[in-house]
Parts: sequence; structure tokens; C-alpha cells
Amino acid sequence: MLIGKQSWIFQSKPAIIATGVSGGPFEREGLLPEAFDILHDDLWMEEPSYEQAHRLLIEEAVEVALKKANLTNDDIQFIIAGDLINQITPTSFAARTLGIPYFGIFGACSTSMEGLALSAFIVNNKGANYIVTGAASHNAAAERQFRYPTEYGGQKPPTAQWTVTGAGFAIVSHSTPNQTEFPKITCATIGKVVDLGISDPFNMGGAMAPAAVDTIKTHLKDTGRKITDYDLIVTGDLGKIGYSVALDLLHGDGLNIPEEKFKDCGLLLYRDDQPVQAGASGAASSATVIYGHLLKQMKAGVYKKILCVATGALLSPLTVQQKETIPCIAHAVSIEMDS
Amino acid sequence: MLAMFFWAFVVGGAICVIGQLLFDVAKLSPGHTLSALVVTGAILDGLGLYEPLMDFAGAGATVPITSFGNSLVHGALQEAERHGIIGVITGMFEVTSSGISAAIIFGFIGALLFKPKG
Amino acid sequence: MVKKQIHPIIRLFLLLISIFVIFSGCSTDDNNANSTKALIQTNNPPPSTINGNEKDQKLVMDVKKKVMSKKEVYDVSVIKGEQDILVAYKVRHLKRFRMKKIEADLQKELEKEFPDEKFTISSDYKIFLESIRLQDKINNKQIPKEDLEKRLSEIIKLSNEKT
Amino acid sequence: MGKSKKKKSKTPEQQQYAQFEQKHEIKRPVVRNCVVAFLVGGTICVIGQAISYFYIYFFNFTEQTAGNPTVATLIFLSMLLTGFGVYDRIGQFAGAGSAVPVTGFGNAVISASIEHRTEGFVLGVGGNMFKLAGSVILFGVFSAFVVALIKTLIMKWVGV
Repeated sequence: MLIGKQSWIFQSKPAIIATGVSGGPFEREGLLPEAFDILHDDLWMEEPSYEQAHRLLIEEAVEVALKKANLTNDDIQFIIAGDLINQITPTSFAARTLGIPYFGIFGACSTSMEGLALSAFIVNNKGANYIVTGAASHNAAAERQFRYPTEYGGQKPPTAQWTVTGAGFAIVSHSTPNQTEFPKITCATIGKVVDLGISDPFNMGGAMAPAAVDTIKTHLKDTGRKITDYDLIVTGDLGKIGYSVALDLLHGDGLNIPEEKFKDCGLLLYRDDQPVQAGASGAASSATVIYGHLLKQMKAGVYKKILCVATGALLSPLTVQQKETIPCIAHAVSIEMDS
Repeated sequence: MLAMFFWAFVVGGAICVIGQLLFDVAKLSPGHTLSALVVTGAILDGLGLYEPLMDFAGAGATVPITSFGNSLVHGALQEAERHGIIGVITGMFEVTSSGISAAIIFGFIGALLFKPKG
Repeated sequence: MVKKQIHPIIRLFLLLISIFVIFSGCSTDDNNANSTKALIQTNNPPPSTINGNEKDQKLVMDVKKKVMSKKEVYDVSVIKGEQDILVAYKVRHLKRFRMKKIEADLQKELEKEFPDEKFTISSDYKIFLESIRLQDKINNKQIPKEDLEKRLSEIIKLSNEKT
Repeated sequence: MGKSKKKKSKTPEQQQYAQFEQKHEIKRPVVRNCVVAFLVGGTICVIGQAISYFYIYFFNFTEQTAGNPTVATLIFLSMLLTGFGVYDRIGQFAGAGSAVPVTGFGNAVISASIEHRTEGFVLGVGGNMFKLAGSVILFGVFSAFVVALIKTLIMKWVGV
């Protein structure tokens, strides 16, 4: 049901009944290896190309999620997913393998929450019983498409971010009112494209921060909620720069959110001594951390009510070379535990 | 000879610092920076300044990419001396061929031998 | 999807080919112990002649003196053959910027002072090194003159090679 | 040209944000980068000098002609370092120090050709080999053409 200008409230509170998360070697070294169900030792994953390794990550994450939920491919009505590669081929190819009716979506790094919001909406309106949704990215595949060949010795500035190798998928289904073991999706806000004129592709956090802030503000306005209603507001992949910009912008607008209640997936995933510059990015950044790490923490009782704001930079190598600025987007989904 | 090593280090390092400043201060991409340096090398040779630098600093001047512009001009001028204006075009790669052919050959052998490590 | 992988032996083979291509080339046969330090030290070798007659010996002494009188030059080797005189010298490092001009000047001055002689002059380390090696051979006195002449003309040819 | 137009067309809001964002941006460590670029670039040149003396000493190359085999050897070394996945790390550490010497040119060609092997040898390797280094060749050749042309014409007419 539409509420306010651009938000949905899901009366039936669709539940996330299972998740599957896969990752690569760099994620194993990071801060959250336990968030991943499958971790590969090699970026190639014994596939002939990075793009096929990328496809494999998606297939594996979906398989794990299905297994956990005790479901088969035939039980699932739709898969709603996307990635960063041209024409989202890794996701489409994975959908070919999985044989599930497929919505391919592209929201750059905001794909995870875009998919989750759509899934919840469809389930809430009884358009499906089970939907698999998620997002994936592969460091080397993204690197070679958006930047330089992986072996090229270019120097990345400290504002650059490291694309996550991984896939995070969740199964969304109906819930019953007294079910308390599953996190439930209560509302979502679809963001609008915000472009404040940043054109440096090595500073996407700085470009995306206003989009995240815009979506958070709109969400609070539409739903009438207050920042204190949430135990945690988590952004997708703002990185160090985007995070501090967003925090400053929120404070400037009188939303005095304490630092411990505002986190960024891109800063949670890797250790400081890993060469990630300003933090993680990529569609898998929010997908793996939210589905792999934060939902587990919710089940453990650390958080009751979180707002996930996945941010995306809607650029392509072509637009960068044509000196266009970077349009950005953010989608927010509120996930809660019933007590 | 030892002085040669010293000056190669200093001059080569200094050219790299110019490149780094183009990266960091002028915020140019590597492609823009290297192109700018090659053009600079060609102009310096046109003014007759690059060859003395090579005599002075040896590899300090021949190893940086600026020498690529220099040797292109050199090849063109050598041929122009012999064959007039048309030599400017035909002689271009006379001198530089080693860098480009080595890059092509080893690039291809590299593609046969290696996979990107990521 | 068949995974194409190149056989390790072929890999090794390709690697060896590359190394071979790099390190082949026309190598010089001999390496005299005396010449090993020719590039690092100041050698100041006495000028020499292949035929060893006194008139020529006097001439090369004069040539060497003349070349040494230039203050940019610090190490000179002079060899006289049947027709050619090879003058190899080192230029003080900070003067190397003007190396080509010094060479042209020197050529002119030598030709003016010794109009009957044919000079090949070079400030290239390689030519200097080879002339030291040749002088070692001349002093050795075991090698026939024709061979020495041949070597001298080879060096002269090398010095005229451009890039 | 396009760039300057874009800059002008920025809205006041965008300009304000650009200033605001600047304050949060992590500055590039320019001094550190320059020092490292100097040291690494200098070292590569010293290695080049050593290789060139090696050719002068053991092969029939003069100072003038040793440049070619030296460049080829450096590019060969660059191939090994690129193939074993070392050069990109050196590049991140040294910046222009490893990009400006010919080894960086070699790395640009070789990394592109290794990377595109999955698309086949003709369209992948062949088509993409110069996607990074091509601009260097283009601008090198064209500027050399202009410079050599001007110089030849001046020599002809002024008779220098």
C-alpha cells in the first residue's frame, strides 16, 4: 500500500525465510568471514572466465538459500536479481541454470534493496508465495569492465573503493502474525535519482551520499517514523568518504543520529589493513552484509528494527569518458523482528 | 660510469615525479599523463634538448616513456634528411620499433602464458 | 565450456624462446681481465700504433696531448692503424650535455692540426672499452697485424652505427 | 571543451555540494606519492642503465645502440611481473614511478592482452592489446609527425 509520496507499507509483513551468501578469497580475509555460507579461495572459482565465476557465485548463493528453506527451484515463483556487468548477463545466465521465472533488474549497487522491496510488494499482494531476490558482484569482472585490466598497474586514489566478490540472496515469503523466528519486511521507500555533480568515478561514496540522505529523509517523512524508531540505519557502500558526508548531511538537517546507530556495509566487510582504500563497494556489498551478517544479528537479538539503505551509482565507463556526472540512487527497506 | 648510474636515477626519478604530479595535482588519468609525457618528449627533441639529456643521464632519459616521443621524431628526421618530406612519415618507426614490437611480442606471449591473477 | 589450458611444457618452451631472443645477439668472444675495469676507472692508456714505428708513435703522442688539452675530456685512448686513427675518450660527466658539440669541435681541431691523418673520434663508452681491449691485444704482440687492422676497422664501423 | 561547458552548467546546489564534499574527501598523499615515484622510477632507470651496460660490455652495442635491447629487456621483465600478478601491486605502491618508465607501457599492453584472452586471440587479445597504450602511440606518432615536419620545413627554408 502506498504511503506518503514514494513509500510502501506491507501490511502482511512478508518474511525473509532463508538467505544464501557466497564470497571470494578477499572476503575470507576480511572482518566477516562467518557471514558467508560459501567462500572461494580463488577469483576464478575453477571457471574459464571471471564472468562465469560471477555466475557461479549467484547460482551457489541461491542454491544455499533454497536448501536452508527446504525448497526446490519449482517452489519459487520468481527470481528478482541483478549485478553490475553489461546487460546483467551473470544473473541472467544463472537464471537460465536455475529455471525460475526471472525479473532482471539493474540499480547498480542498490539492486539488493530494489529487489527486496519489489519482492515484498509482490508477496504482500499475493502475487507470489516464494520469491528469491538478491544481488551479486565480482571484483575482477567489475574491475575490467569499469576500470582497467586487473593486472594493470594503475594507482588508485584513497577515495577509491573495492568491489566485493560475492552474492547475497534471500527468499521472501508470507508470514503468519505470531511467527517470531523470521525477520519481516514492513515498509520500503523507493528513492529518486540524485545527482549533485560529482564526476570522479574513483569517488563514488561522495557521489552517492546525498542520494542515501534523500531517501532516508523521504522515508521518515512518508512513514511518519522517527530516527529513534530504528536500532540501526545501515547504508550499502558509501565507504569512508560517503559515510562521513552522509552523517554530516543528516546532522545538518537536524537528524541527530548517533554514530553507533548509523553504519555502512562497505566499512563492515574488510579489515583496515586490506588494500581497499575507502571501503567496499559493489552490488554484493549490501547484499552480503545485510543477508549474511545483519539478519543473523537480528535473529540473535542485537537489533530489533533496522533500515537498510542500499546506494547505487548509475554510471558506466562510457558516461565517465564523456565527462558526465554520476547520477545516484538509494532504496530503503525496513526489516523488523516481531517480539 | 658510477656517475652515470647516479644521474640515471636522479633524472629518471624526476621524470616520474612529473608524471606523479600530473596524476595527483592535475588529476589526469594514466592515459592522459603518459600521452602528455610522450608529446613533451617529441617537442623536446624537436628543440634539440632531449639528446643532450640522453647523453647526460643515459637510461634515466631513455627508459621513461618520454624517450618514445624523442625516438619517433629522431626516426622521422633521419629519414627526412635522406628522402625529404615524405621521410617524415616513412621514417617514424625506424628508431622506435623496438619498444612497440617488444610490447606486441611479449604481450602475445604473455597472453599465451599467463592468466590474470585478479 | 571446455577449459583451455596450455600445456606446461609448451609454456616453458615459450619462456625459453623469449629468454633466448633477449640474450642472443652477436656476442664478443673475448674478455680480457685488464679491460674489466676500463669503464669504472680512469685508465689513461699510453697511445699505441699497430705497426709500432717511431714516427707514428710520436704522432699518436701528439694527438693524445692535443685531445687531453681539452678540459672536458679526462681519459683518452689513441690507436693508429694503417690509415685510420681511432681516438676514444671520456667526457667529464657534467659536460656530457654538450658531448656532441665537443665531439664536433674536437674532430675539426684534430683535422686542422693533423691535416694528413684520418680521424675517427668517439666519446662512446663502448668504443673506449673496445679500444682498451684492442690495445691489450696490440701489447700482447702475438696476434698478426692483419687481425688487429681488421678489428680496428670493425670498431670504427661500430662507432659510426646509429641507433 | 565539453568539460568546461559541464563545469559552467553546474547548479548552485551542485557547486555548494562539491565544496562541502571536498572537506570530507581523503586527500591524495601527494608528497609521499612523489617521493615513492622518484625512488621507484629512479630504481627502474638504474636497472635499465645496468642492463644497457650489460649489453655494451658483453655484446656489440654502443651507448647509442644499446637503448633498443634495453627497452626490449625491460618490457620482457615487465611481462613476467605482470603475468605473475606483481606489477599491479607495484603500481598501486609506486604510481607514476612504475607507470612512466617503458615497463609501464609494457604493462599496459601486456595486462590488456592477458585480460582479454577469454574473448579469444583474434578479437580479444588482438583487438584489446592497445586499448590502454594505443593513446600513447597515437599521440607519440602524431606529435612526432608535427614536430619533424616543422623542423624539416624550417631546415629547408631557413637553412639552419
